[in-house]
Amino acid sequence: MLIVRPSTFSDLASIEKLANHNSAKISTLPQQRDKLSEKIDASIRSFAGDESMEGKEQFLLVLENTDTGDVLGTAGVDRCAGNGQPFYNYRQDELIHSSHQLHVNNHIPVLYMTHELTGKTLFCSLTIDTEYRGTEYFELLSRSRLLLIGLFKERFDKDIIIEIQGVSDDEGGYPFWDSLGRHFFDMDFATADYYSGIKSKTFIAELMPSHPIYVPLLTEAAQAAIGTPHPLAEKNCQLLHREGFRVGKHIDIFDGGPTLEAQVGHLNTVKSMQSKSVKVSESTRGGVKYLICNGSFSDFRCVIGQLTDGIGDVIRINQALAKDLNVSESERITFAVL
Amino acid sequence: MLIVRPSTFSDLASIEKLANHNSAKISTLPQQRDKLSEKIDASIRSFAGDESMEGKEQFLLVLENTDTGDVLGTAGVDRCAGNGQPFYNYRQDELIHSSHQLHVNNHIPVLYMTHELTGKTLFCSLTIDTEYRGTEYFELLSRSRLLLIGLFKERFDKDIIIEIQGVSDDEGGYPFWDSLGRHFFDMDFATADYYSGIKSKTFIAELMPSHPIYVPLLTEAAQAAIGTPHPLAEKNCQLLHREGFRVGKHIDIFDGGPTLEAQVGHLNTVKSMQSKSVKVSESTRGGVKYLICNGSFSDFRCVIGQLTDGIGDVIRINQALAKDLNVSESERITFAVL
Amino acid sequence: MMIIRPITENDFSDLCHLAKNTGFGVTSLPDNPDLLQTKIERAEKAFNKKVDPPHAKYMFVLEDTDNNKVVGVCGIEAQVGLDDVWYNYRISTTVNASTELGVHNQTPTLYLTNDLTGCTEVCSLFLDADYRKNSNGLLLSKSRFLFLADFPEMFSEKVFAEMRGYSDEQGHSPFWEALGKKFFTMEFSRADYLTGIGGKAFIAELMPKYPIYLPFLSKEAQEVVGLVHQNTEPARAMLESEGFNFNGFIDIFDGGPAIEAFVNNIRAVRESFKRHAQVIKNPKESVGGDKSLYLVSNRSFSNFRVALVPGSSIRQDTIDIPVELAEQLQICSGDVLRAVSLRDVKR
Amino acid sequence: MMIIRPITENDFSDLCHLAKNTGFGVTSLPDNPDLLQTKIERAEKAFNKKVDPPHAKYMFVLEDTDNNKVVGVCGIEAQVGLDDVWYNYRISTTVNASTELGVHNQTPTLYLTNDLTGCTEVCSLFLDADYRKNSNGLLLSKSRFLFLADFPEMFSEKVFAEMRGYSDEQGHSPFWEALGKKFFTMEFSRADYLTGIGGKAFIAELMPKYPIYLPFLSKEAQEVVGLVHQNTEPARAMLESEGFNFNGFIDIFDGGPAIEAFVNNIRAVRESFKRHAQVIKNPKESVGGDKSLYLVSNRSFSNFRVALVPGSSIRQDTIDIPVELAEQLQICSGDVLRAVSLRDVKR
Repeated sequence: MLIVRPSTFSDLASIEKLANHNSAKISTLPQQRDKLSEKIDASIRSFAGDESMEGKEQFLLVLENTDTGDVLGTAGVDRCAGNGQPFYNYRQDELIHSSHQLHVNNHIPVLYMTHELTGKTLFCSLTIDTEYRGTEYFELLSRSRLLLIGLFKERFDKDIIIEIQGVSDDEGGYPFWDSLGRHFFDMDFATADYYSGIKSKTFIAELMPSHPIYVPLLTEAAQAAIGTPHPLAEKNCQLLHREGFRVGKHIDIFDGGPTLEAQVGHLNTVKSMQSKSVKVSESTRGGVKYLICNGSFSDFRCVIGQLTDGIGDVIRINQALAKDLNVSESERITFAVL
Repeated sequence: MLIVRPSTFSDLASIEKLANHNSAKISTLPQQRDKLSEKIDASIRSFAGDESMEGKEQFLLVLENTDTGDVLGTAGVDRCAGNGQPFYNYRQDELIHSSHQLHVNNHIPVLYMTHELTGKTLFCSLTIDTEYRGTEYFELLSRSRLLLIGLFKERFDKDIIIEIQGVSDDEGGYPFWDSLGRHFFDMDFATADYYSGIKSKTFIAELMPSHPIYVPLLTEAAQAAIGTPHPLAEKNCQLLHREGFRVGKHIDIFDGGPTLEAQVGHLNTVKSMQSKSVKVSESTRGGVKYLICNGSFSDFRCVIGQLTDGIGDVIRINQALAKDLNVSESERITFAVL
Repeated sequence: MMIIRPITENDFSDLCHLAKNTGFGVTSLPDNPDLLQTKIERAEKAFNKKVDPPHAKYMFVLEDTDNNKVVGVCGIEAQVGLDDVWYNYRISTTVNASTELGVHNQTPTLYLTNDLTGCTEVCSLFLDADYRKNSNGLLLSKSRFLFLADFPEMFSEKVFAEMRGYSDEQGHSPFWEALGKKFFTMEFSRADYLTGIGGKAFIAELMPKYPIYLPFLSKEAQEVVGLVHQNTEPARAMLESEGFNFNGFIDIFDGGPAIEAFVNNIRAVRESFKRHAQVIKNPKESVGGDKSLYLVSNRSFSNFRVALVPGSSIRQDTIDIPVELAEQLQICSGDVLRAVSLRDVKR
Repeated sequence: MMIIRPITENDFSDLCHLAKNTGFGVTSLPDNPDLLQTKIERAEKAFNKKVDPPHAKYMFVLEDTDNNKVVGVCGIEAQVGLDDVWYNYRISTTVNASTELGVHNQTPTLYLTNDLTGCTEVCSLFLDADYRKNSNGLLLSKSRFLFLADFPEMFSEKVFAEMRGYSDEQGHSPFWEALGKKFFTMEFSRADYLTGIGGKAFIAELMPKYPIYLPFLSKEAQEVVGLVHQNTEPARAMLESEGFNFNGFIDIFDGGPAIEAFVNNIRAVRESFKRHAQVIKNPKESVGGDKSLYLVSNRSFSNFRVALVPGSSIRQDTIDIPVELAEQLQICSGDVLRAVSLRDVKR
């Protein structure tokens, strides 16, 4: 059985393995053990409501195979993008250069460094074992965050953002970085990314030049990378678009990848999810597949299960599901169609 | 009887008188006869669907006393802010200046010159005879634009903006201008405003400096003027807020006055207005006061009248009202509660 | 005899003839009679103090008095950018540093500025090809420094010269290709032409206003920033020998340098001295040749004259001036002249 | 006898004594023994070529050899901003012009730049009050120009000096009040102190990065831009007489000017000459007094020495050096010295 639950320290080794797998390079999950350990610690304190995290909670969910105890994926939610520091992006904008005498109105795309997304709720650190990429468990992992946020709206910002990884070239170079950031750091993307991981992204952003960047002066490849998702991120993009996320004006300062934005209340999972009282029963069979979670915050659980939804406030689930969700008779579960 | 209708050349003298009345100084209505004449001409061509105005129509409605033929007020709608040129504002934004060593995160408000509101539909040129300021006819005049836009949505942008006049001091100086624009033009507000009228606001804006303005460096009075409406504009602001307009991030580059924004579909008048088929009848008396307009674009008419609304698709109006609205039996009228 | 004097309306046809021969890339002397006529009129007004001094545009000619022919021309603009808007890019340095990351990067950054506004420009130098010998070029160019030395109150304390930037044999400017062209679709030659007829300011409306980080330009463009066209190398060397320095200002189109000096640092100004004229009948033969030549000016504003004399003419208290030259300089014995060695003797 | 030489560790206690007497506002010589010790060590490494030349920070002392006492100090930093980030505001000009409106406005605009990065700084000048006479101040300050003339390859082609900006009798800086203070709540004296101990770069994190239009500052602040503190007036006049000019760079805190020169334009560099030493037993009495004094250097890098000699010592082919002075300069007859008149004789 695969379930989503808050991460614990015993997941550290498994998560580290995931984080250092090749395809995880496009995730914002850090790769250093001490950084991962810090992240788990922050998540534990956040789920526990520890004061030290107040207002800048960082939640990390894991996808666990309960039969083996293996962690197969992670999905994070930062209450507050930037985690108390400014959260930087480039905002795509344009300037009009007019010459009335020449009857010319040139629209020049420019990138402004901005921190206006600071404080919005950020989805991050999504990674999953390669074997499970194409399965429904990827959707379970990614969308479990929507149930968490939908259930506990008051704990999150009303705006959700996600930074989608940008494109790299065949040699693993990042054309956007190579044409922009690299000039100011004299280091390749991987090195900058490494420092971003061990220091902070804010730290790097503050070293970037403060004047707007004229897009026409970037290389063709860099211009093409602006707002373009990495092929490995396309599946997740698709899922997020289906949920109601939309591409905004902001892009990542490193790789030029797009930022998706949505209001919590406009998300399909949030709009369609229902909560009902549990009746544990052995006689459930078949039904429609749902994402189902319990009603607990600190002991949040989310799984895929089949339900036959009726009209009343009570829903039948079987013993196994009740156990996975850690719910008893007449406690409430929340569910949305898979 | 007071009606709102498209302006014609025969209104020119009356409008000029209005435009040069003291309290009209806070309107965006030009004061020069030739500019007014141009504006009326543009409006006539716009209402007539003349190709020369396509995509940048400029409509000018007048409030007429049909008994005397006097024009008592004007209200304009530009299809496309900027009328084909860039439409400039300052956008209020902020920068974070951080020193990690000093543990300081200073939020510094700044103003960026922007033309991002270009192309939205702009309400402008609202002015009314002083005697009628406090009456329901002010509301008739201002809101008649909402009926026009609500009826002919496809002819306008889905976003509506209004620039509200900013504050002046007791000597008629404009503290925002005096602390900002004046440094670069060496002329007082009135002179700049005059040039803005005879040339264009875009023309002036393009002469303004291109770098962001740090708000803390402006005078106290100028800082206080940012986003503050002129007292004479407060009544209109109140009405617009009630309609669902909201203060946005943009302010006027001259006087620092706020810009109100709304989507057409979110405006109360637009949401609540109904269209019904007319039954002309002498037996109508009393009822609730409504803003009522006919269904014609090129011969738009809007008045205040009393109606008794029923369930069906037919509504009774008396002969006088039918005449004022220029509608006959079984034509449609549109109405919204006053 | 070669003499420098203010231009007059009588020089119009000679000037038109000169302008025909300037060739591509010399925008300061356009082959356009109407414009040239205007330039002469403006210069005459300037010498007659009929314009406000900061707005004055002086123009001098080099005349071969043996055949009354104008063979060269040069100008001084008292203060640029007062009637239009004067643009340059200024190369600035942006430093990104983090000891923690071991990063300390200097990024050259171009700022669009009007900073030379109000400075004096030496400009419009052109010499007939047949006369490019016998120090005529130096006489023509450096005579202006004596004018600056004589009338500093009429000029800014800073003076500069714009140098034509690098372009390849086809006339392509890599700087233009990498920057200007991306912001408005126009060939360099057209931009250059519009500049020549005074349209620089309005072209600049289309140029980017925010700073440009130089590494965003092509390698070729980066390499030619501040480089002069090879035909302009000698002019640059001459001005540098007089104390002009490149201080970061370049042309917004071709990236050519504007080199500058404070007037009081220009060698020919600094080392110039005043001495009484002694008009003589039979001058000795000059010794020492070109190396020991001196510029002498008559220190007149409206009738400014400069000529070359041999070093042997320079006496302890006087300067020997042959009768014929005195006539050309419009001076008598006892008049105070200004003189300076044509070349920096120390170099 | 007064002599300039490199600082050594033996000068530590004299230096500490000097630093105690500098008073408020002289941040370059902080009254902090640890920092002074570091400065001496760094200087010794520089003179012994144990640091990469661009990173060298030289420090010279003026010694009264009669009592073996160090009475003055001055420094040269080979290239600033290589180890930290060097900030200045640069005064630029923004022109708004419209012939149609009759508007042609020049707005001074401050750009935060790192433009002096890589330039040579002359700095840290301090002279004991008892010795502010007999041209000691000029000897101390100008000796550095001979070092620059002798070893130009160790320095940038541009050199500058930062001048303390205007503050009133209470130590308030109007420039700071109008600008810096609005961006972080800190008194000027604290900002000044943090600067002195090397914190300038990180304070600058809080300063505005976009250009500042000068008219947005108070009238008082606008008026003191580029002004020096009255105690610094003589230093400014001295440097200007050597060819330094204010070229728009000011301090980001107090608005004081950085004045600059190209090394080859500095009078004491330009006019300096090399000549053989002639060590003599019985020097004639000096005639002409202070006015005719000359600086002479021994042209040694690690053992650099400079002293003053009377103009009468300067011969056609040699320079007369009395035996005692030769010993202090560590030279013998026939060694090539560099000399230059202490003052610009033309001025």
